[in-house]
Amino acid sequence: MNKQQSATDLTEKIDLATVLKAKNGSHLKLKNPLITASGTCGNGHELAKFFDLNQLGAFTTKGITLQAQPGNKTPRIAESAAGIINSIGLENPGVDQFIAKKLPETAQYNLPILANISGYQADDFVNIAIKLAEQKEISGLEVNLSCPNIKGGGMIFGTDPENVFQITRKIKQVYPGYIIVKLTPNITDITTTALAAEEAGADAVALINTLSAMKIDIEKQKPLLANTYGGLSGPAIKPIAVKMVYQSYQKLTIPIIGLGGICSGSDVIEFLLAGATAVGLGSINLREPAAALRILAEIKDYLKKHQLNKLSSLIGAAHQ
Amino acid sequence: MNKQQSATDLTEKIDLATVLKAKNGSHLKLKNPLITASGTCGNGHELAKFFDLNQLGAFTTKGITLQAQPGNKTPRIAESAAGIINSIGLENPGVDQFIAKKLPETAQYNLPILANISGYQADDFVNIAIKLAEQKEISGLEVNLSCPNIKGGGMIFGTDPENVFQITRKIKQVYPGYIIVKLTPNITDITTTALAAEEAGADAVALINTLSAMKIDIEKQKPLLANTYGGLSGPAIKPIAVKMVYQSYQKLTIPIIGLGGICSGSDVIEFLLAGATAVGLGSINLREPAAALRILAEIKDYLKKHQLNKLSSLIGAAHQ
Amino acid sequence: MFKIIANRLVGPKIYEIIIKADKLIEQPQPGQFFNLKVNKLKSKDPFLRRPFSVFDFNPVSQQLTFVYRVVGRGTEILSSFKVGDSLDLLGPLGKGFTLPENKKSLHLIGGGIGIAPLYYLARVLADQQQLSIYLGAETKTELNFFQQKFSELKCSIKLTAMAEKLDFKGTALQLWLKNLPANKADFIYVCGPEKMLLAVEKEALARNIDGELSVEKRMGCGIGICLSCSCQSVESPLTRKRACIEGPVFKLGEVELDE
Amino acid sequence: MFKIIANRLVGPKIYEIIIKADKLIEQPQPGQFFNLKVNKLKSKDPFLRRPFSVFDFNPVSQQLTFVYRVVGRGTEILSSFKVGDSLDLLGPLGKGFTLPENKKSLHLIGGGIGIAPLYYLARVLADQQQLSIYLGAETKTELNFFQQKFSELKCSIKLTAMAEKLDFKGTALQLWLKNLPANKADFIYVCGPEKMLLAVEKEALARNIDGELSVEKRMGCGIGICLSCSCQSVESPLTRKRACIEGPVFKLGEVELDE
Ligand SMILES: Cc1cc2nc3c(=O)[nH]c(=O)nc-3n(C[C@H](O)[C@H](O)[C@H](O)COP(=O)(O)OP(=O)(O)OC[C@H]3O[C@@H](n4cnc5c(N)ncnc54)[C@H](O)[C@@H]3O)c2cc1C
Ligand SMILES: Cc1cc2nc3c(=O)[nH]c(=O)nc-3n(C[C@H](O)[C@H](O)[C@H](O)COP(=O)(O)OP(=O)(O)OC[C@H]3O[C@@H](n4cnc5c(N)ncnc54)[C@H](O)[C@@H]3O)c2cc1C
Ligand SMILES: Cc1cc2nc3c(=O)[nH]c(=O)nc-3n(C[C@H](O)[C@H](O)[C@H](O)COP(=O)(O)O)c2cc1C
Ligand SMILES: Cc1cc2nc3c(=O)[nH]c(=O)nc-3n(C[C@H](O)[C@H](O)[C@H](O)COP(=O)(O)O)c2cc1C
Ligand code: FES
Ligand code: FES
Repeated sequence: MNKQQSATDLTEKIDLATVLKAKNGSHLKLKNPLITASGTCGNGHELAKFFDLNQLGAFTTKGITLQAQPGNKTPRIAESAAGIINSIGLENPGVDQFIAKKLPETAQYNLPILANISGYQADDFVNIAIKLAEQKEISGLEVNLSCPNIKGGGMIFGTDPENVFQITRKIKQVYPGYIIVKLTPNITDITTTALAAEEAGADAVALINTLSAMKIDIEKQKPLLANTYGGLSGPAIKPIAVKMVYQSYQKLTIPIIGLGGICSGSDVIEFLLAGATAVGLGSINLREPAAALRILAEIKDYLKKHQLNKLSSLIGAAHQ
Repeated sequence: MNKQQSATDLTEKIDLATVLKAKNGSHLKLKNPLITASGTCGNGHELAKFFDLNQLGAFTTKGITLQAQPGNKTPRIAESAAGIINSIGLENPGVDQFIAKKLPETAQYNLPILANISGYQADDFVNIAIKLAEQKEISGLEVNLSCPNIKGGGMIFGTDPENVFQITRKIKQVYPGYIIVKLTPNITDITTTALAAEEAGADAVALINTLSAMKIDIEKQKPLLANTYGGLSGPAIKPIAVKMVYQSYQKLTIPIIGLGGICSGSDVIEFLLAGATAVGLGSINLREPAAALRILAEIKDYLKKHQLNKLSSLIGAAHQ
Repeated sequence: MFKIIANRLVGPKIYEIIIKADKLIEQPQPGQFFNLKVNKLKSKDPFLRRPFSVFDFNPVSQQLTFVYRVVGRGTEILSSFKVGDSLDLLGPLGKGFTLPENKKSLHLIGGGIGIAPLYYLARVLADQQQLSIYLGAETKTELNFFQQKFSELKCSIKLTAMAEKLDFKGTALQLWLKNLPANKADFIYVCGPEKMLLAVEKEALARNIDGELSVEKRMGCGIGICLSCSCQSVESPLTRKRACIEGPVFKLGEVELDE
Repeated sequence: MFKIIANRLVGPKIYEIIIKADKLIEQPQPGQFFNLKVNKLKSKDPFLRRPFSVFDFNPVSQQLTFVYRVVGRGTEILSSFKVGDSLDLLGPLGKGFTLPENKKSLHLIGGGIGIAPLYYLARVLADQQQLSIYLGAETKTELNFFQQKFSELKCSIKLTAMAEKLDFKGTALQLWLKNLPANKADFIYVCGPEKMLLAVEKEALARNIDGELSVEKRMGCGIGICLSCSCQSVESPLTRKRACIEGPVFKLGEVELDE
């Protein structure tokens, strides 16, 4: 395995920085808009074999729960046209082990770390947030109110605006740092939950998590995933994600992290134009571990071609 | 269930027939499960240049409204990964012209015709249904409570179970024939609207219509479709559609017509196993006008390989 | 099946692809198009076919030629197809150009890659009719291949580019208008970007010159089933014409050019 | 980049693909795998890579061989790749087989396409160690290619098929057990379908025979970032091992075989 060389672009004078800044003044500054999406980037060191992780804008951890979770049975992944369906089911060592073992590993990179947290009830989120509030290495929380793979939790929170509001507020009360609420697209109108998060004091929202989906093994004549249902991600869902970002941008005052199927610089530009302030790279990492580097180069090419020297000027530009 | 053999398969002894039969006894018998999906098959004669239309199970018309509609401005179509995004916007000559000009054209084929109807308010549906009730060539109505492309209508009906119930019941009161309610996947829980349709007396439901989506032209920095938003269809959405069919099958007693991204015999089998009694072929017709014939052959191959002589034995089999 | 017997670069991002049919195909009319599947095997991405006008057709050898510019994913894939690969195509589709009975002076006005369908038209007409060809593009190199092909025919040809002076420097429309006083037109055929079509149409109608144009609409199916390519007729907003069935060739002034 | 220098049918739906690297690649250990991109150009379908174990590697010529069976869309596309095409692959990945210091009698037990990784292992071990190879498949024709390859090595080889009698008629496990009394095993290496792994593991552990097996889990990434391939350790449900990092080779009795 050869580690690709990171291209330093001091000479080019293109400003890729982006600031996730909310009305209330809180903000998170990234040197570029690329954030690894939760659950698709391991702990950092796995991807670091392929490229210099410090080239990223920020790193998001795999979902953390209060107690350790074994995750779902395998098969946990299936493929669909231009997409993948996963039902990992939040396998993780629990927040304490995360702090003790995983966090120090990820913290060695010079990157803002966002801790993606999940729970089975509102108190879980609060208890995790309390523990993580003490960790200086963490730049913010990404509250996953959208994982479709755990029963009794996740999905239910994310589809009821009232619930989104309550949980966000509770976390806000115990966590002084930056809070991103990650929302589910499995909903009639995502702006209702996005607005609820904003009203409860979220500093940003992340759109979107996976779409509820399944595949049937026609030879065995039963669901292919051990868990029956899974979440659809990858290029297949991009047009849905772009639409949700575009639509939410018209109603929200807090910034949006856009994700869903991003594979190229053009895809990133599309999300920025729709109104995203930063973006998440998810499934593409599974296919191409060093994708972030290629995507960064493609973004720069676009900016050069369009004679723009600030990436931030693209944000929301498709609305004019 | 059904012992009759489709005319073309006498030698093969494979029974492809399927009966869309509801609890209340009403039923629609098809010689095979392949129905053209509304809006993707023109008037019949366009596809008839490519294959013998009588090989199909049934034919669904393009959406019909009370008055003629010019449809949306162009561009009306964009491409996404393994999918297409359309915003045709129900271009059609209105129900009277449909009856006078289009219906006779389609009626020359020896096929059950399903009239897909749309409206901007509940009364529109009722008025169209009254006019169509007199047309003997029509075997049933497909009530489109899900088109995301018309403002003020379509989508709103389809996302509120109460509305679905009311409209379905009103149509039921004026239309004595077979009524299929076609539902939108842009909803938190499609089983709520599916159950509402069933309770109001629908004879079947069709799942799914397109998912709300968009594409931004990054060169022009604005939405690519003249209408901004469109509906995503094609292979990209198949895992979402299969899941909705599977989930609805567990709650409904009326039959389900499954559609969304079907391209092959295997895809049809997947929908049948999930619980569909028949299926719609949509976007694939755009790519491969004679797809239905290939798909029929693939279905037969599957049945032979699995030593099944009745297609109907597959319906819902993945639930065991 | 159709086998590719040539697929070569003939200009900046411009390719000529020649296909040989192994069974007789219907003879296309100039202005008709084919819908090409741009992926191999069972890949579902890209999903849709791509429409291309006939650049040339030889009924004896059953060779069909398209000239295309690489602009996106589909054309990029097409350009990677190799000699010997087979290609899945549907056609001929749509309504082509009307061939005149006894018009005296025919003008063909083409811009950019829109020149492609005019070559087959010119080849079919060149022996019987008096043809004047006006072609424009951004740069001279884009025109080289076309110039060479058209110059083999019996017709007068004038070229223009935006970036450098050839017979003229400017648009194909400007070139045409400049020559119009000396070279009267009885009927014109126009193909190029929608903006150009609009401008030429306006000038032609103002001068009472009759003619036809070929539109490029985004197409879903190319066979009339999806209504993606619907054009509004100038008569009435409710009279719609599908570019893939009633077009892509329309009379000047027949449909709204709204893009 | 990696160029394909051979891709040929060697059995029923079984292909041998040989790839030449133009820059030095890390020497794979037997049991390690590569993750192959099975589409061309920018097609996003199929999306994921496909994992294949190293069948052979020549560090001097930098030639890497895989042997694969066409079972679905990805392998079908792979089989259509031509000599001269380039291939995008990642690897070597995962943890391979432990090479023994001074074991006396090593048994390699392979079933179906699971035989593939055992060849490279046998080739690396054949000179120093005493090897007995037990291979099973549905039919004899599936084994022909493997038989020919293994027979070039210094080792004893026995074959079985379900459909016809070779050295035996039945499973690879049955064949192995039948020979075990005469031919004691100090260490075994097993690869094949999960059901076979489970059965062999049970018999081996019952006899206190140590060894390793290679699992085939559906993989999302092959590099440890997605947890698709997570196996439950026998010690505790909360101790998870990724087939792509801590595996695909595990000790007998190390992980639950639950499929
Ligand atoms: C009747 C007709 C004849 C044509 N003849 C020619 C020809 O002879 N030579 C040539 O180079 N081009 C021709 N075009 C344009 C050609 O179809 C597009 O350039 C091509 O489809 C672009 O595909 P892409 O995947 O590379 O681009 P992408 O932008 O990736 O394509 C995405 C989608 O948009 C559509 N699309 C993009 N650009 C156009 C366009 N200009 N017109 C129509 N659809 C478009 C594609 O078909 C596809 O569905 C013709 C178009 C039409 C409608
Ligand atoms: C570590 C490892 C080594 C392997 N080595 C070999 C080898 O040397 N030779 C060989 O022929 N096969 C090998 N396999 C299996 C091979 O990866 C699959 O047969 C192949 O991925 C099937 O792809 P497909 O697109 O043709 O099938 P599809 O069924 O269309 O694939 C759909 C998805 O399921 C996955 N999948 C399907 N079957 C399997 C399977 N049996 N194991 C893992 N994933 C699967 C695919 O990777 C893909 O993501 C190995 C698998 C693993 C995990
Ligand atoms: C294998 C896998 C694991 C994931 N795990 C998580 C998770 O733990 N927490 C979370 O919020 N999202 C998780 N996601 C969702 C992604 O972060 C992302 O929102 C989604 O995949 C859409 O982006 P993409 O299309 O770029 O992958 C996971 C996605 C995948 C594919
Ligand atoms: C171009 C186009 C036009 C459509 N028009 C209609 C319509 O008029 N009425 C309707 O109920 N559905 C309409 N649909 C939705 C399809 O009938 C179908 O539900 C959807 O496309 C999903 O199936 P598919 O993925 O196989 O295309 C249209 C879809 C497309 C692609
Ligand atoms: S492209 Fe489908 S109707 Fe013309
Ligand atoms: S396949 Fe992704 S972690 Fe192993």
